[in-house]
Amino acid sequence: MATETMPLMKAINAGLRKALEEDPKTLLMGEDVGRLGGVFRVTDGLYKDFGEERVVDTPLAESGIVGTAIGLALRGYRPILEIQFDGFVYPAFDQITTQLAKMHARALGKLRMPVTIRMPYGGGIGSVEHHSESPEAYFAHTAGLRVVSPSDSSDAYWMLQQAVRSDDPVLYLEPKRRYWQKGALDTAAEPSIGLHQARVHRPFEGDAPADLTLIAYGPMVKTCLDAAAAAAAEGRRLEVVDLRSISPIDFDTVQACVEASGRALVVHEAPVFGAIGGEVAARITERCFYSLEAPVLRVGGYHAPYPPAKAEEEYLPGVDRVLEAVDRSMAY
Amino acid sequence: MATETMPLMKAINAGLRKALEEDPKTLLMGEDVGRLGGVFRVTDGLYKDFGEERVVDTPLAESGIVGTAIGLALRGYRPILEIQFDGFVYPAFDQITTQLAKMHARALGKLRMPVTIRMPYGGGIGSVEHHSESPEAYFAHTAGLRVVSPSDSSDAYWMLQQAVRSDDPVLYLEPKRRYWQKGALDTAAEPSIGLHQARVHRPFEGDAPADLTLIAYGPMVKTCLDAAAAAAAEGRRLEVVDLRSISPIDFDTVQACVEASGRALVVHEAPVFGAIGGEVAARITERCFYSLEAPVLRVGGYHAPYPPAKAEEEYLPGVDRVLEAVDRSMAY
Amino acid sequence: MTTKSSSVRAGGKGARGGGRRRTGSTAPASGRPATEAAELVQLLTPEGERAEHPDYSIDLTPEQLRDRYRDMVMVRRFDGEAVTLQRQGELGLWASLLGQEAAQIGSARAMRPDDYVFPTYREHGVAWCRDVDPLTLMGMFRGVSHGGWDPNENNFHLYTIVIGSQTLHAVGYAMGIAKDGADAAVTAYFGDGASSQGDVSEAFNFASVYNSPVVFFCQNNQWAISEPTERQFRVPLYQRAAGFGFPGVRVDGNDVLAVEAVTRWALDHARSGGGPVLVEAYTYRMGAHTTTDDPSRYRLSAEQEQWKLKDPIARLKALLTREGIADHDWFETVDAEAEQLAKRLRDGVRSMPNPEPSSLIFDNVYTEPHALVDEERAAYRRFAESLADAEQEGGR
Amino acid sequence: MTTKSSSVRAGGKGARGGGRRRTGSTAPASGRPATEAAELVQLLTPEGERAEHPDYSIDLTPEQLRDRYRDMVMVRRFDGEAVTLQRQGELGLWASLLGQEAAQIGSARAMRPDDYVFPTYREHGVAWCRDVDPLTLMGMFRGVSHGGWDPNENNFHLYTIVIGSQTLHAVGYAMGIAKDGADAAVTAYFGDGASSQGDVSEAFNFASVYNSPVVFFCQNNQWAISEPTERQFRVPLYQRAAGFGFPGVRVDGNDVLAVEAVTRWALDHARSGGGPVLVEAYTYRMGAHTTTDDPSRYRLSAEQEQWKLKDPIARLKALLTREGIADHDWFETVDAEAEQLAKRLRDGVRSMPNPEPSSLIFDNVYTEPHALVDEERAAYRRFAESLADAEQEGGR
Ligand SMILES: Cc1ncc(C[n+]2csc(CCOP(=O)(O)OP(=O)(O)O)c2C)c(N)n1
Ligand SMILES: Cc1ncc(C[n+]2csc(CCOP(=O)(O)OP(=O)(O)O)c2C)c(N)n1
Ligand SMILES: [Mg+2]
Ligand SMILES: [Mg+2]
Repeated sequence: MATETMPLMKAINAGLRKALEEDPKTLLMGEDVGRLGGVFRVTDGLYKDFGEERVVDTPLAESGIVGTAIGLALRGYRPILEIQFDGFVYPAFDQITTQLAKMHARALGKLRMPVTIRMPYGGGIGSVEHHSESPEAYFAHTAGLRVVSPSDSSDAYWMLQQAVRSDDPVLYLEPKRRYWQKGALDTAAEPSIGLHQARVHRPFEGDAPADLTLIAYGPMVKTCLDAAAAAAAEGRRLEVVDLRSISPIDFDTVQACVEASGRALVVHEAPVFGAIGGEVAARITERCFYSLEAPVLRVGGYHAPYPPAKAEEEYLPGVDRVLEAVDRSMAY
Repeated sequence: MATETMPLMKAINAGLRKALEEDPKTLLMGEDVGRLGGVFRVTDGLYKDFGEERVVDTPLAESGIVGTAIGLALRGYRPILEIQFDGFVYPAFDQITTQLAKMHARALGKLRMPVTIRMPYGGGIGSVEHHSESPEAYFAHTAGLRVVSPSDSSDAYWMLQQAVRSDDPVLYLEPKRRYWQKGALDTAAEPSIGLHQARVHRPFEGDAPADLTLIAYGPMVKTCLDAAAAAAAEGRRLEVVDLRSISPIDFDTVQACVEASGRALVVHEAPVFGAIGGEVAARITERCFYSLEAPVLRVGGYHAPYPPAKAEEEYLPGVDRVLEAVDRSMAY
Repeated sequence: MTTKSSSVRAGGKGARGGGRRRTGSTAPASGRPATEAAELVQLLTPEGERAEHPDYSIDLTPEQLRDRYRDMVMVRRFDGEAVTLQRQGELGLWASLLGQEAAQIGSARAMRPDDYVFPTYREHGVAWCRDVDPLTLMGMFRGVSHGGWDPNENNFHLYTIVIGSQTLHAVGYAMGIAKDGADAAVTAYFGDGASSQGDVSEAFNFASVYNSPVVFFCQNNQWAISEPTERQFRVPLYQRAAGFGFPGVRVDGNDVLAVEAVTRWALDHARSGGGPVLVEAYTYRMGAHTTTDDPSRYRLSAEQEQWKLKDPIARLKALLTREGIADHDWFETVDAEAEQLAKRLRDGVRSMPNPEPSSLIFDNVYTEPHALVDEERAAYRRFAESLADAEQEGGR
Repeated sequence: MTTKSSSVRAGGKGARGGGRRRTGSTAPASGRPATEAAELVQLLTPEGERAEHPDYSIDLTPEQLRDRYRDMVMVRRFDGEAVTLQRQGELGLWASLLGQEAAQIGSARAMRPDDYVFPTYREHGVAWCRDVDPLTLMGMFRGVSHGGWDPNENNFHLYTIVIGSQTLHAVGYAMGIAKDGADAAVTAYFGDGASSQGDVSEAFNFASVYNSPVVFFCQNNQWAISEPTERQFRVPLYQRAAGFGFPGVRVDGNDVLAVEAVTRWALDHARSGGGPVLVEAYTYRMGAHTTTDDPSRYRLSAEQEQWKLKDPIARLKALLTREGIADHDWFETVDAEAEQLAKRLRDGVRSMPNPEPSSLIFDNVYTEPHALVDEERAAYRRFAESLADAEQEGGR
């Protein structure tokens, strides 16, 4: 019986351990991932057990981390990188977009970039500037990358395996405010769900279609499940699609849901303007035009830098904002 | 009589000259902007006339260019930067997103960043890798920036004045394949249209509403006008909204058009997935839900690195692809 | 002014990779570089005795010496108070400067009011010298602002958290000073870890190429969170400057007199047209990286004990006492003053009002009206009002 | 192996900013750094006479010397053909290596097959030595691919256009070599302009910290498009290495013997555990930056005339003639062979098939099926077919 209950963060740690054990070509690289075990302790104990050749503290230079990982991948390694916080990925933006993402296409398929970039993202932990951002739209728009984000312990573990095994570069976004959220993990049986498949939650009674489809990923899945629970108490049937993958997006699943419900609301922490929500809304409208009872609405961050911690509660989408938007949608 | 006909590129050159003449705090900075006059000669003659203190050849380092411009702005200067090509903006991504865009908010309004970043963008000139990209979605999603793109000589000149005078950082995207496109420019009378207002073209006869609204900016405006002309010959009435500004977007104008036409198609060169087209489509659907006869469609680049030159014609949206999408929309 | 001989001695020593056995690429290339005493400018020994140096000297009045002492005690006290306030939940985070007081006070007191400073997130001592109220700093770490002071009021820029970015801003500002024909200079603070960032090298390069009046002031406190300096460089950092074409000096960062002397020289060098200088203040981060850090995971307390013997405040106190510049009573007055400061801050933090969120979020994204921000602000207000209404009605 | 004395002499000279009058910050800090003969490793004078150097020497057989000559003639010839083909509209662009033949052939011939090379976009001579067909290179500039060769076939990476990026890839690859316990080495090519990029400094630093077997080979061809080297650095570039903790050498980049000798030494140093080396090959870009460039806008032809006197091919030819290693007939054979190559390329380029666009666009974005790419490919096909149908019907 390999099922255990553990926080999401520990599931990532276990997942990293498994990846290091299974393939001698995997390595962890990043700032403070070694002796310290990362600023969130996600890599705790791995340096001790795998040594400094496998768990590599790097100089403080994100471009250098990604750039050298590209070289290591060319040499046959399978680097798993950590970017310490969302707001510190930008110095590596050039290496990620112009090199890592494009190498396979540039080489007409002759080179592969099995690089996983782990990065905690999102807000809600009362942090200082640059430690609470949701930059996923930049990466989803970048062809050549795969972008995923788990929302619970089991996905955290298994999606990491799939990401590491992928021969494409994968950005693996860790919902940092959910690091301490406990969940069941069965490390023995790999779930059959693919890395880029969405999962549908229907936290209400009966088989009738939902009144509205909430669409979220990463940290907002819990928010949406909470909203759905609150709504269920009022007799409103909200289903929650956990996208799990932001690039590509499992639009077949989304379409099936929205065709049945006729209403959709996309929720993410990232500022709404120009983010993933717009893509999802546009594509749902293309695919489900005649089924829609209301425009696809979006709830997310505002077009503003992430504010100081004392204002983050107002900035972040919470259950109330989700339900308010549900009301607006139902009013159509 | 100050009206002249000149290529778009020359209008930018004249606009830069005017900015340098009018405000002694303006400076041009970039790679090869001095003696060479830029790789496209957009800054031709300015080094000679304003000297190396105003027209500054920089070391080959984009982060350094933007980072030092921030410092110069803090000292009261008004730098106008050139990024040599779209594909080379990424080394500066960190300085643009975490510093330039956020400084005013970070300082609670006490610091201003009157920095203009000029950048040729888009494809269609048969160039090698990294010289044909359309990265505007990254910047539009970044709060704190303004992002604009002229499509003709008059806008090129006057929007540049407005960008330079703005106390916010402005990304001024130059449609490089239209550099040689001639147009009228009246340098005496500043047009009354604001930097962030859209302009509507109705290249068909009569006052009845359009059959469909094409929405574009920069290089695709001409493509859409060509498509509209071709359609007009077949009796189909396509209006073209030249957004001019990508952040913010003049949704009031867009809404008015689409409410009347009931159909919209967004056209840009950037890969469709996660780009501006999705935002426009989602917001039109929010604003015009009951007026829409068809989902807002999008035509743009594919989710792939910009291909080698021999395939760019197939990659780029052209008149045929626009008209094919118009047909699809009209079929609803 | 010509370059002092002592300040440039990179190079030869740099190339000591030869003959090392390869152990594997990600093991550090060498042990921690030895502190070669000869490299380190020192004017006050750890025992509080004055030392001579062939190239640098400083002549402070008794009053100035007392001022430096007072500065260091005050900043250490309020830094400690901030740590306490964080533990009590009043601050979200704090990055302590403990151990780096001399590096900060010495360098800051070398500056003129018209000089401009670009700090990292740990320069509370420099902020103090530039008259930024420590309460404002604490507000930032409490989460009421991303800074909160007006940088142009005291020529002290906002704290920069993205490692290394501010060094380029500093160079740009210095380029502007030169363009203006002014004779001010700029100081860019950064850490040993920051030296690895591409931006910092680009800043060195721009400053060199444009001969800008900027002093790069690195507080090498031996650690970048959990990473020791051998993860960042293989030869002493001050030697990097020569390869970019300007002088580098390593100074004892726990010696307030040497720091002030060297920084003064560097600023003068810069402002008189000599171009940039790199000052490496060799010091030690006595505390945790920030209040969320646990140094016991990665370093031995013996190392810390070693550095306690070099404490910057004790050292100056010994000098003041030995030379009769201050007596017991005076020291007590300073301590009392420090306690008063701590109390003011404690009370101030506890009663600090929360700012209005919507203003914090929306008001300064742009300098001028912006359609999208206006739309979102309006939506936010409608929502906030509906919530308030709902709460009045007994809530959802 | 220990570090050679001649290879490390940064530092002192670096600090020569002192006393310079400030003229304004964006005027370059100094005139073009003088080529100090003493700094430059040279084994063959511009007149084709052998020169001695205390630290570097090379002993090539007559056959090897003839091979080097032949290499240089062949690459110059096909480079010239490419320029012509571009003028005729057959290529979209070409970046000529004219003048840099010795730097490229000398360094490439110093490598072993198991070494790995990371080029920029101008390393046609290195590509030649790594057996990449020049026709493939031309295909890239014609626009049929972004490269087109298999990098692992001859350990020659794709051309990298984003300035400086490849230096980090090279270091990563070298880190991997060290991890594998192999004794190969890596060469990272870059230009004088590239040295300003943050990535290049980060590469220096990672290589130093991890003691990686990588040779940074800078072709200082005096120009970055229109910008002379004083816009990129203020002291000779090879001196930068010392500040990062490894040796730097400046070699006469127009002297194929010296380049090969120095690169061999550097590669041996790297592969035997000595860590990175920076080689600065001092040379000159005789042609335009690329075929779209017009150097007359920014440099005097006199400068070019000066450098003609140092031509790398003429120099070796003089030696071969003087020492009787080759005669008139042999030279003619080589020229004829070069003409044949040119003809093959001319014909090959002109008859080069256009690749199938949809495969070029969609097939290699990901290694595995991808929902969005599949959807877009299908849409593209439908559209292409409808177009074809429409055309058959007489078109729209
Ligand atoms: C670009 C970037 N990457 C990572 C971080 C996370 N981080 C914050 S402080 C720090 C270490 C800085 O070390 P150093 O420069 O020596 O300064 P010190 O904290 O010792 O004063 C790191 C890695 C950051 N703030 N910015
Ligand atoms: C990041 C980036 N910025 C700008 C450019 C445009 N560009 C292409 S080559 C070049 C000059 C390069 O000079 P150098 O490094 O000396 O190499 P060289 O061309 O002389 O061989 C520039 C600015 C680029 N390719 N990449
Ligand atoms: Mg440090
Ligand atoms: Mg060059």
